[in-house]
Amino acid sequence: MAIRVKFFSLIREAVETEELTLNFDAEISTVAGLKSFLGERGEAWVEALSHPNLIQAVNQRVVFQEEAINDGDDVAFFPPMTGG
Amino acid sequence: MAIRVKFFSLIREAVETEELTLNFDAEISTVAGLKSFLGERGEAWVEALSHPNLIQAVNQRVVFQEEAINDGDDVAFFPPMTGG
Amino acid sequence: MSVTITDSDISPGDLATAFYADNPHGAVTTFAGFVRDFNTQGEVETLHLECYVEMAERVLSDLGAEARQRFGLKSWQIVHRFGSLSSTTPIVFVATSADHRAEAFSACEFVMDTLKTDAPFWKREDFEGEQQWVTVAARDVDRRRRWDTKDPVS
Amino acid sequence: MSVTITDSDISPGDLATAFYADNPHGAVTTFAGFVRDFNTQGEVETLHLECYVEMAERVLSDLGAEARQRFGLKSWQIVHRFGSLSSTTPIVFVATSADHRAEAFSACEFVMDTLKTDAPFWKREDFEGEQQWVTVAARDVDRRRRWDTKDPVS
Repeated sequence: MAIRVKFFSLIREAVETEELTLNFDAEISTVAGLKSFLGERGEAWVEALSHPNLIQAVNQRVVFQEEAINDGDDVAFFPPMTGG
Repeated sequence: MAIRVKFFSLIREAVETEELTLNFDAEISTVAGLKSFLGERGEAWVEALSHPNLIQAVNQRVVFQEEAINDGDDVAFFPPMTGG
Repeated sequence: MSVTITDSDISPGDLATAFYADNPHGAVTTFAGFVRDFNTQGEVETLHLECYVEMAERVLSDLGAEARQRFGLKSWQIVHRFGSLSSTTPIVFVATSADHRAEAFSACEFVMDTLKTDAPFWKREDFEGEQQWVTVAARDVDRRRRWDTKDPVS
Repeated sequence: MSVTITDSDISPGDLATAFYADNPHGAVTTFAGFVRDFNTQGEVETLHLECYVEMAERVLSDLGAEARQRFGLKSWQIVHRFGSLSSTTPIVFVATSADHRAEAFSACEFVMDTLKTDAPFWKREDFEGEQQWVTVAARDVDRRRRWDTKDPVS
């Protein structure tokens, strides 16, 4: 399956990546699984994705990390929002 | 002494008067005294000026009827305000 | 920091545009009120607003100054129509600016709530051939009263 | 009923003028936020606003719809800038209209309080050669939280 992963603000800077398109077999089924998978890229990724205030969204909605991921989903990681 | 007296809304309609300029000796010293004095003009005046929700202003400030009146003052009588 | 009382048409859009240009502070709140085409009894054809102009100028100037002090405003403006108005005509425009939105919002609401019961305007509605003076709504009295005790910003 | 997310300049005056023309309801409240030229540490030269555009559109559309339902709005509009902004540049414009002012005021403040913590924008301040991401203010979290329990109009 294929998913898009986006990173914003502090998290984007920490992993030096704005966006990834990932293709993989279905062994990753949740956001938590995706975080572990991305952590294999190095210490900076592990640290950024274990940030205590990390927020994750699937298809533009904030979710818990137990949320399921399906083919075609947009996943995003970012720190607390500061709009307005 | 001379004072100007204004009437608005329901009170203006009841006494059929928008504004008066009164010249009199200093026997009228308070708003309450002025109301009694105006009441001599007839029953409509007595009724209007004893309206339970009547508001009185001296020099554009809402006052109790015990407020003193002085030469040159503007006095006004009106019902509760409905601005905005 | 200005008050305008007028029997000419007012344009809330132009007023807001000018206020923003002069006061691009962190937080700017505006309120605009327009004549509704109904009341509790049905359709309203015309709203007649009587005004004691000299007193309205004094009351609204004092109110703006009080709002500025109480909420730490950087600027404020109050504009109020009187005369005969048809439905959808603008009646009132209030703008407040501050460093933060809590103060701008509270001050604007404070001005509107106070103006409703303390500024010398009297509304008369004309409908179906009848004329009727508007009485003070209980909710307006309640909203005015809460500012006597309420925390400045909440 | 519309949301606009843009990296082009916005004009709160033009937006207010158009909103008033389309929605001359009894009560119209607007909020406009401009870049301040200071933060807690001193002078700010540039504010950079990063945005997750697709999510911002979804969150703000849902927020407007929620405000409409919760406060019985007749109409609403939310416009939000992103990109690099110098001081006094408009960032955000929110307008709400209702029959009565309590609903218009509360809805506008609800939208602003929610948008601050729930819309995917991230502010970075540039000053004295340094760049610093803005952290969420405790008061913004508190203001957001009160809407979870507060009476719709108070």
